[in-house]
Amino acid sequence: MTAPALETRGLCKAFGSFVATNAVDLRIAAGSRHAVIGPNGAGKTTLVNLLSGLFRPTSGTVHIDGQDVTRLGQHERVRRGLTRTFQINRLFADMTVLESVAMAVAERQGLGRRFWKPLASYGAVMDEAAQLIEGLRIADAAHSRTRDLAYGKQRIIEIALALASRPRILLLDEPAAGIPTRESRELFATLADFSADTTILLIEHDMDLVFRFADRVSVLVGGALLVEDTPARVASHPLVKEVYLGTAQHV
Amino acid sequence: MTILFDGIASGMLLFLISSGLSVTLGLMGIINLAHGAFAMLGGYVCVVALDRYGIPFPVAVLMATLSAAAAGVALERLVYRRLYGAGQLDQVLFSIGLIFVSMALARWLFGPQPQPIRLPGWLQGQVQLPWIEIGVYRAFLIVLGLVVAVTLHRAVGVTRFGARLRAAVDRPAVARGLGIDVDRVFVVAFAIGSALAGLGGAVGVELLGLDPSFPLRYLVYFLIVVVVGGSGSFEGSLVASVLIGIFDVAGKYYVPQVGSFIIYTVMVVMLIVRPQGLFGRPSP
Amino acid sequence: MGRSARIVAAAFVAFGVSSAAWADEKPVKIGVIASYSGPYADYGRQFDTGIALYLKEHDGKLAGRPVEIVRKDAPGAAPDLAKRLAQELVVKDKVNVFAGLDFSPNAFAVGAIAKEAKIPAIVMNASSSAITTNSPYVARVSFTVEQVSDPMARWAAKQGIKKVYTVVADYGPGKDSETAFEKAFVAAGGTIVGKVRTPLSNPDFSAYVQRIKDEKPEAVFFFFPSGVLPPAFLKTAAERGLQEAGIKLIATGEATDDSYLAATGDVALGLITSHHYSRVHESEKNKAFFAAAKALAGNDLVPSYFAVAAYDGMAALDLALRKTGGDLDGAKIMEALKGLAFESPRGPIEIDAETRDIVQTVYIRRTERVNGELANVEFDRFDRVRDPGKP
Amino acid sequence: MTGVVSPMAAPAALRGAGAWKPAELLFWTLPVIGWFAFPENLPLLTQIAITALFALSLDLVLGVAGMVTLGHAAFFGVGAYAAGMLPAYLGIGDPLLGLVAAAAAAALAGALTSPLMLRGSGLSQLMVSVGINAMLYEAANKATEVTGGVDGLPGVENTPLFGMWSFDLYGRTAYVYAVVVLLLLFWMARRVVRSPFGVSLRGIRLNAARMPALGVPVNRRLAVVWTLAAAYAGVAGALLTQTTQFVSINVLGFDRSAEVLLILILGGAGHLYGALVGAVAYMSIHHLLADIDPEFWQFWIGLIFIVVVLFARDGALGAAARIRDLIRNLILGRGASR
Repeated sequence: MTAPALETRGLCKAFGSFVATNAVDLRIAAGSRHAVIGPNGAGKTTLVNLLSGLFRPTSGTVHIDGQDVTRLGQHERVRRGLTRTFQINRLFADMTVLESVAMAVAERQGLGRRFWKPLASYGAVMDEAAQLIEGLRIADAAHSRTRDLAYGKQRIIEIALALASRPRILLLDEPAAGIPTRESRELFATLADFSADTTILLIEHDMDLVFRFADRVSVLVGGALLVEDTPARVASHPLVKEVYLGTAQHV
Repeated sequence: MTILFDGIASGMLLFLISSGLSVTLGLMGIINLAHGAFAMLGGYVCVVALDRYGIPFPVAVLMATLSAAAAGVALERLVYRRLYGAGQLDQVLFSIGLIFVSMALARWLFGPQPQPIRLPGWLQGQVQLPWIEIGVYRAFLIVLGLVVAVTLHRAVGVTRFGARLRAAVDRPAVARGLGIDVDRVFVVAFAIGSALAGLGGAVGVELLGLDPSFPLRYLVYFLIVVVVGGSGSFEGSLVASVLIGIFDVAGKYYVPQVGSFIIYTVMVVMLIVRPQGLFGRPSP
Repeated sequence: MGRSARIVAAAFVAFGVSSAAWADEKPVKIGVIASYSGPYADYGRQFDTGIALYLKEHDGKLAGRPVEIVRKDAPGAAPDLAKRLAQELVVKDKVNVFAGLDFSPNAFAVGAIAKEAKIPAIVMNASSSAITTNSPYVARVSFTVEQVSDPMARWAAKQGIKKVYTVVADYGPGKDSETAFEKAFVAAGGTIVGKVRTPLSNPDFSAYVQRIKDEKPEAVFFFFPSGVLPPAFLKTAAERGLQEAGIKLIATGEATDDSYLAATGDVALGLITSHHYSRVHESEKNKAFFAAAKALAGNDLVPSYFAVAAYDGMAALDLALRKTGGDLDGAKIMEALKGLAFESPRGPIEIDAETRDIVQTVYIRRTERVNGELANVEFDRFDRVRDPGKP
Repeated sequence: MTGVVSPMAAPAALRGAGAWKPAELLFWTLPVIGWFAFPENLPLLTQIAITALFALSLDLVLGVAGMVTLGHAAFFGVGAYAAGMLPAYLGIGDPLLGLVAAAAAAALAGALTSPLMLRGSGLSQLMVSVGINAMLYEAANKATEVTGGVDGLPGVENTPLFGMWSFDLYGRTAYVYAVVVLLLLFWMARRVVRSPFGVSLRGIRLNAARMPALGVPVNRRLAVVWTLAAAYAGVAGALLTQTTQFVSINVLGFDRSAEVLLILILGGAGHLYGALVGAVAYMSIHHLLADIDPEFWQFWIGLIFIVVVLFARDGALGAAARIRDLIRNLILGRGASR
């Protein structure tokens, strides 16, 4: 059996006495679309931070394609094909869309240390960036400064930056947070187009989106994995209904 | 023993004079490099009151504190408030500009020479105990420093005002929504910061001297205290001040040839170990 | 660069000095480089006072020529700026003589220009020994740190003091003073029991003073630049009761600089210092000088050794120009300056023919109250002291 | 600017970004004009050019990469001393060799200090830089026998440039030399800033937290630019030593660090030209005021800082950009175009 694209073994993270992630064993098969759901404060974003390398775990390990990457930094995991988006936009306010995407593309192509020729003169970089922007249907904003764009557009750039590094494994931390339902549908449709071969781990609140998009769902409660199964079975799982869906209605 | 005492006293003075900066810079987040200008104002008011008008020392110190607070309020109303949204670099340029202007004004009014201060008799001299020699003024500084620390901790750390201030700084819009008069909170906080500067400046004249270049000469020391202590933390400022005071005095006593290396080395090492400062909140 | 620089040029036209008259009426142009701003701005004012007083007493003329003064601000130790200003004074203002020069680094830098442009530089304060050695176009009318430190050591030894602790500010002049004192004191049979160099920006002397007290020397010799440091040191020394513990305080005259003495206050009382000038120096010439300079300087400035040196610098230039018959050639002026001897408000002084450095009386003074004001009262002297730094 | 960006059109739109704009070319005629218009002020113009190079170096770290430093004189000083010690101790007086040695020494100092600078950010970083600067100053002060201390290092004498032009009293050689070095290093900086590496530095300044998620080793990049900027500062220091034939401890002074920071802010950080404009503006104003009012020029310059911040944020370039936008909008009648 081939190793899962992404795997954690006994992953724990404690902030002082507060345990945010508790012995999580997660296996995400290559090519799957795996959603992690859970109530607020369940430790979903902490999990993404641990997977992407922003946080070091208190104990436990993270593996990409069976290789232990626990000690690797974020940028090194990106080089191994693991990229993430952020729940709260982390963009480059004063750059144009094309510039920031081109920058991300250049980094993936390993050109980030080139210091002599202008970025704009790297044809392959610029073409790829332009294609990506067009594919995400934000071409009209290509030359606008990021800070001047509407929030929905910015959210797409957040994803564009991640896609620019052509990830094999993509961690999406609530990609549709804060944008209207109709737009989020489109967003997910685009995502599906772009990442047919990509392994995706998705954190999402919108259950409709999750059930439509994901093929596996894990439920995280209090930092620990409660259930992992197909969307349909998770939806009907009594425990899940109680802790998650029940709570969600109050949110 | 005496060295330890001197170190603590020296640290307390640092704390007194820097604590105001941990309000304006630490809590309010203004890069207020002109802090020393408020301290200098306090110093001059105190000296003039003592020397020219023979006003008793405690009253003179009070006057110094109040006038620095008044200057703080005036400047906050007129100019500082326009800087809250500005970039930090602009704040640097502005506050350095203010330092230059204040230095020129001080020179114009009082001349470039250092100002003499004559303490009342009850604050002079030394008390000889069997195992320690206590400078009366230094003891006074330690007591005053502790009083200020406790008061500040009570006033800003625990009360509703403190909570409002933090809310107003972190989320001004939200704070307004909650009915907090953000403008007023800022004025009051700035006044507190300036008043503390004035107080520190007034009681510092005896040890630091006072001349128009005061605001620049000690600028680095103020910043060291606030940054090493951790922005916005009085406890941090207090501990940092005392630590630096002790290291500095002990270093000068035991290894005098090293001189001012000590203070910078201590600072750099502390910041390498804890970049967010002793009591600072670690940034994620 | 264009627009801003043009504004600069416009200002020069507006505020600069026009060179109109020729022949015998052609003025002597003197470029004064000194601190006119910043913490040491008083130095510039002191120079101005001395220069203005001399000119006032001589109808604004030196050797019959009118005089033009061009002032340039080089605040504090700023050799790169001083050098540039000197270059400008040569190239643009076409000065005949450099003067002022309060800080040694600036004097070194200007000395190099003086040598290159063959324009005499009259040092009115900078006190580092090697300034006159480095440039043949420099003559000094002020003093050197060694020159005033050395007599203090000899005097202390004469009093039977055997063990001295030295405290100096940790920079060039401080080290020079320490070295000169130690050399002279050891030569006279004394011992240096400890020495310490304190940072220039030093808020707290308590540790150093405590250390001295614990070492129990017979005397402590200290050197700090005039300003905030001497009073801070004296206060701490008083607080710790050094004098009561039987430790004598001796220093160079910077500690009791006439212009800061009032501000230093009673802690200076009884302090023994060595220097070349005191405002209460007993002579008719000094009485007249001080009264006139005080009147000129205004209320907030007490004329000090800076003003005297500036006054003497003008006197030296006057005498030299008389010798050259008004010739402004730099080499000739330098020749004329060598070996000049005349009476200054501080007493007799001369410019050494070999080294172009000053030779003068160094006085030992005690800080006392005179007519209700603190003053340096001279009670002992060393005549014709040369700079011990010179071979 | 609406419509689809075709894969080809996008690069075309940006490809021109590397070309020199007319305004830039115009700017660089200023040194030539300066030569003819102020032949008697060449020493001042030389020091303006040197200060501009120093500010440019600061802009690389602060304006472009967002590293806060108030200790940049450390590297200026290392370069200045390297350029001074070469002739003083080794008898190597060639100015160009001096520049290379200074750049190398300062770069080494930069590389060694970069780990310290990368521990914290913001104020903490600022104070570490102050500490590094202060410790170097103290070290140079303690080693007066080697550095010459405040009185300056004796024996700093350079041979003529290319064996042909010696540094004359009028400062002609010095001026041309400084301006050419400035132009050359500016050209290089301009290229670096537009390169992928330079763009990634801007990315780090704008959002340091995102960059690792794009695969960027942030600290390594910052260490590189810190070292590069140190080398630039070192060359500026070397130019000062060589054009004044003098070096003393004040090259390491805290004042110098603070002044160059003010200059950069005054000019506007992050645009490279801000450093140049700031240096020209500050030094000219300073010179002018110091001549008019040697005693209180500081008051006026302080007032100018305050006014600039209150009425013209982001320095001279920021103000210029706003005026340009205003005029453009007036002429084109587009109102708020963005």
